[in-house]
Amino acid sequence: METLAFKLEVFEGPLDLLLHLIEKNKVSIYDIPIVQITDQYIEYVSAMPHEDLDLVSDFLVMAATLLDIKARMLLPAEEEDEEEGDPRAELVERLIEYKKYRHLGEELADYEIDGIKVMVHPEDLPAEVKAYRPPVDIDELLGDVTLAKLKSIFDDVMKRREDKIDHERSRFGRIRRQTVNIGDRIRHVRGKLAGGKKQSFRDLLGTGVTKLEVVVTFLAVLELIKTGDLRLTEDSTRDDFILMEGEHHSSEIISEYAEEI
Amino acid sequence: MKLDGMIEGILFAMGSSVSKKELAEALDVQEKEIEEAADALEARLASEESGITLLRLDDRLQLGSRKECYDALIKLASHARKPVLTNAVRETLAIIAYKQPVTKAEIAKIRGVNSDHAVNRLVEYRLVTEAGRLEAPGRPILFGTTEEFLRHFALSSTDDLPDISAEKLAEFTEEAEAESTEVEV
Amino acid sequence: MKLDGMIEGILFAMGSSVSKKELAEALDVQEKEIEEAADALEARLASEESGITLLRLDDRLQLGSRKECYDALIKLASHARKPVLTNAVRETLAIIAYKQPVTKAEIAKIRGVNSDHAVNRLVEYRLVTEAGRLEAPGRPILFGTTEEFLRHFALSSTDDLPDISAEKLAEFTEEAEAESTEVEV
Repeated sequence: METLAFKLEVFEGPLDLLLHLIEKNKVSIYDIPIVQITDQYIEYVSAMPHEDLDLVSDFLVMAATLLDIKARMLLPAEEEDEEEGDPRAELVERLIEYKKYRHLGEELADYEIDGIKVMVHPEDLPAEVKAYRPPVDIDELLGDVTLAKLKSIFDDVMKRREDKIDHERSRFGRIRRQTVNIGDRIRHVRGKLAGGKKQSFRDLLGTGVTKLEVVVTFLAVLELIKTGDLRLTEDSTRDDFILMEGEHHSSEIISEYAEEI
Repeated sequence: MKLDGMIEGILFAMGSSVSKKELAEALDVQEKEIEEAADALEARLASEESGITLLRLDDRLQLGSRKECYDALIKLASHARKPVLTNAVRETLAIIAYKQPVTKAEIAKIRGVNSDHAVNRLVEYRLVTEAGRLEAPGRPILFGTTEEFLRHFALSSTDDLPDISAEKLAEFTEEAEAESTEVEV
Repeated sequence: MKLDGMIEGILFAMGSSVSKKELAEALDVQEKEIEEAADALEARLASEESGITLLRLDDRLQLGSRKECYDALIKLASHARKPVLTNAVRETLAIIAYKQPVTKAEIAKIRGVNSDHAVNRLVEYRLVTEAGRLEAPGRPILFGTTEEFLRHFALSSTDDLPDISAEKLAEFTEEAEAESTEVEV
């Protein structure tokens, strides 16, 4: 069928298709024969492969717009919304705006032909420049770090450490060697995420007091990812991961991990 | 060695672009002198048909090979060729270049289609980058072009982008009207 | 463009050395012509005081920057490598100042994270130095502050560091205990 011959062409979007139809029918962009163009547009869209739903929906939105314009144009002109003018006006404006950028994109293609042929040079610093380290000016480096500041930094670090110490246990005097149980850590991680809460991966590992605890917490996270209980996304701004409940989160602890390691 | 030679040697060793300000500090001269020496260097490279050319990227300078060397170069090197953009991506880039800073929503409105994919491609190619946030609900990201954009399209500044003159615009619409009168029904 | 310009552009973009044979093939000329063009290029670069020079390495050619540019390059490089005091480094310095002599392991225990990198930075900045070995398995290195550290803070001895009062420490402990009972599960 001749009218559908263009359906195999790839259009960048509904505006691109509309411009194509306007050019093909040799009609003015300012006086679009809306019935004719709408029919052709809808014919095209209905023949479109429907795999890419996002793309199809953008084409359907335009179809609705065209049908709306068509309906308004069929109404008697002397109705109360006369001051609105031509129902096609906004569409015409959009088409011209789009056509402008489509044209500029094509213009850029010519520049691109030259630009991509220019090659730059890899860094080639002489060895002595590469090996050079500027002498450190301690006064400049320390800048606003006064003695008082240094003290408050120390206080802060020690306070943070104090906060971590488990005073309940330390009352027993000698602290027994801790056994770390992956089941407990899984429960701990789950608790952190319960109810759709989000958790920073760094902060989570930071809750471990001993190295063993950190390692086992890490293993617990891996296990939960494997079972689909946990999902993680990257937080590139903070060089971190964000953990949250996965789709298959269950409240049961995997029994094989209930044993100690 | 004269200043233009020094600039040439420094740009060669650095490989990347260097700002005129940094060059002025490293060479202990005024930025105005760097500007003059850059002109001299550009003229010298052109006059003696050097295979190297001076690129100006806003207020930064960089050396590049001349495009005439390209064919011989790709025979020698399996150079990672710069990506050639598809129409959709280039169209999106044109909108960003001329309207920057601009949000994904504005781009989608002009193109009539969701353009997230095209914008993401451009960010990946480092032709486009985040340029702040719009002070509006949701604080959407604004996008603008990069130095790589200038290099990719052999431009010195976004001011050198091809004009959309009033005439050109009129041409568009006339074209459409002319077509319509021809086939008046 | 003449052959010497083509060679210049190719060597520039390649960065590495390229054999005359490869150049001859890429440019579709005889090796002898490459040889002559290389001579011409070398003479031209020398006569016009270019900051770039042609290096001959057996039968290979390469471009390099001239030695006269090194001082300016070092200025540029030292600007780029200006050290900054990160939080990790500050904290580590505070710990070493108050707890010296102290091992890397102890610092890591106090900060809760491996602090080797921060300690190494401080040694590099000469704010911290080795201060003997701990008489313990593995004889780990002890670190302490340097004379430069004292000089910067105008201290005659580390004994003059502002006191961490006993009250303050007790306060911390109470606070921490209160918090720990609150979060009892």
